[in-house]
Amino acid sequence: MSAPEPELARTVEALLFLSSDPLSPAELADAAEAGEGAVLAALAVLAEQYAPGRRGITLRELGGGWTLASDPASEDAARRLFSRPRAAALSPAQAETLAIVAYLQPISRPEITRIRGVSADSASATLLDRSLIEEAGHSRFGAVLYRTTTQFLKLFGLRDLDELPDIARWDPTPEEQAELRERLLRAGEARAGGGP
Amino acid sequence: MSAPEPELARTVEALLFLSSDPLSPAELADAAEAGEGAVLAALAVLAEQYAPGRRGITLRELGGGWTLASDPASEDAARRLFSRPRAAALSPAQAETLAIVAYLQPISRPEITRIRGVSADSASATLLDRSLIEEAGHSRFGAVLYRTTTQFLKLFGLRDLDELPDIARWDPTPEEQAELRERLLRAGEARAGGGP
Amino acid sequence: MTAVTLANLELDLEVFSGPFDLLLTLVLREEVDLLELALADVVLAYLDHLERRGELDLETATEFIVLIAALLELKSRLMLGGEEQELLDIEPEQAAEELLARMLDARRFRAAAAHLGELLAGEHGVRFRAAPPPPRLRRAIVHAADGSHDPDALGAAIGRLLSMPPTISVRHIAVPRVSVAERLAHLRSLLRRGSFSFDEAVRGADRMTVAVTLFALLELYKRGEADWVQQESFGEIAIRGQAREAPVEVLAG
Repeated sequence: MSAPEPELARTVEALLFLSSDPLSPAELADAAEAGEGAVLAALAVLAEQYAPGRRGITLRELGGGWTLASDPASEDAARRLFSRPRAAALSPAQAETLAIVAYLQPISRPEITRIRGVSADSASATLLDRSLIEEAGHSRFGAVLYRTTTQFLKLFGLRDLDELPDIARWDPTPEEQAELRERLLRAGEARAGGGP
Repeated sequence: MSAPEPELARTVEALLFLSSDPLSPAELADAAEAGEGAVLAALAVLAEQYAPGRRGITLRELGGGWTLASDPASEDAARRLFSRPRAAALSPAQAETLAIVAYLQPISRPEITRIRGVSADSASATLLDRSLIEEAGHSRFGAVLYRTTTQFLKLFGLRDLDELPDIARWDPTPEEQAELRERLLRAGEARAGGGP
Repeated sequence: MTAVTLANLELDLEVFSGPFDLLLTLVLREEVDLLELALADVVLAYLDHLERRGELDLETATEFIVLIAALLELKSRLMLGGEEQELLDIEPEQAAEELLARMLDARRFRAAAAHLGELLAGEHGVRFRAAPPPPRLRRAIVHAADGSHDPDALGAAIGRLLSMPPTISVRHIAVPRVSVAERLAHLRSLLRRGSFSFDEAVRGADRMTVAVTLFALLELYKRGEADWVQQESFGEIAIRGQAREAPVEVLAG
């Protein structure tokens, strides 16, 4: 093991902080452009600083990788923090993406993007993360398909998908006969194409 | 301010680590079941431990609360690891629209358009999508109103909106204004009198 | 300097030929009738000018856009005015002040935008943790939030996504669900009771109805049945009855 380099320990600490998954010494070494020996020395320094009971964050080795986690002693406080009612839960981008999945499921991400006219990547990642949507196999072109979850129904107080509100109330052109999916795609493409 | 309690500092650190949004002293106090004075003392201890340059993580007061962030020195390594740039720069149209919303919020899209002299539709759609602005109800004419988000404050390194400089700072001097006025009224005359 | 560049924009239009600055002055002095001037041609001339120069000077372009937008607004006001004096009577100084106010606003926010750009650049390399909370804590969140979301938000989002860009939505006019006649009757019944604000006339109405009501109001104005005052942009529109004999012509739009 090499002698610890304070600079490298800081970089490793930042990478562990930013990553939601455990990182292996090899991954850390690649990213920090350092040798694996030096990375192990840096991890040893950090393990000392983050020894259990010293801080509110602990450094743990999990399945061949290293990760930062909150100290279990703070769990009650964390539970209180997260269980407070949250206002303004969905951003407009998230609400739109969720509405598209809810009404058209199963639907692929490229289709969501075509309807919204802008990328839905970050919105769908958040929705997946919050267990409001989930993957539902692949389209015949290989794209991942999404559908809503039981969790979604619970959050929106719905017994099943048939209870989704009738969109006629918000439909700018209710006389239009075409299928909803086709209409949304057409409108999305018109928006993306821009006017004259 | 109360004397620091090491236990509370650990809890506060854990909460800051777990939350993706900045947390106010009041929110921290509620979750930790501690007094706000004690929380402020704990934050002061943490601010010392996380002083810039000491670790790979820094403690920042941003967006109406406190949050942990990576030290910019680790940016190169972070970019190699996550292969995703932190945040794309803003186009001039987006920056202008964002500035108008930041200073005049809540403000409707027609008003933004009026100030910019060109449509703000695509710029505001991108800003919404990047969660830099959000909807804030409707004007009496039914136009959607916009305001900036906590995400905006976070990304731009602002504690609150009061940190934005007074807009009058960029006003032209009275002489420059007089000159502009003169130009608007007299340009033709000067032209007619002064050769080609 | 921007002034020189815009001043050098030579125009050759039906009602005017000469530099842009001169046109602006003449319009402000009412020596060229804004109503006779095809602003689209001015824009085209500017685009040609840009093409010839082979480069886009953003400063000048922004200034031009702001000025042309101000001219457009003045012009549309003139067209709506119809009757000779009241609305037409914009003093050249007042018009210049309006243009100046616009230019100052544009400059302020351009500078503020540059400042925001610097702030963002100054935060380069600062990243935040975006990891979801551990699953056992996530369950606590879920439990607290059951039934907390309104399904109507989803329907409303679909409604927004179904709306076509304005150019295509001309179809709405072809299949009107609200008729001008109906809104005329509505406005007349309100007028019989005295003066009222436009807000009151369209309270709770959808966007289409608001638009048709505005058409109806223009029609009433044209027939001399109603008059209105709006103190400031986006301010309240106060409408009152007007006893007049001769109907006034409204310029075709």
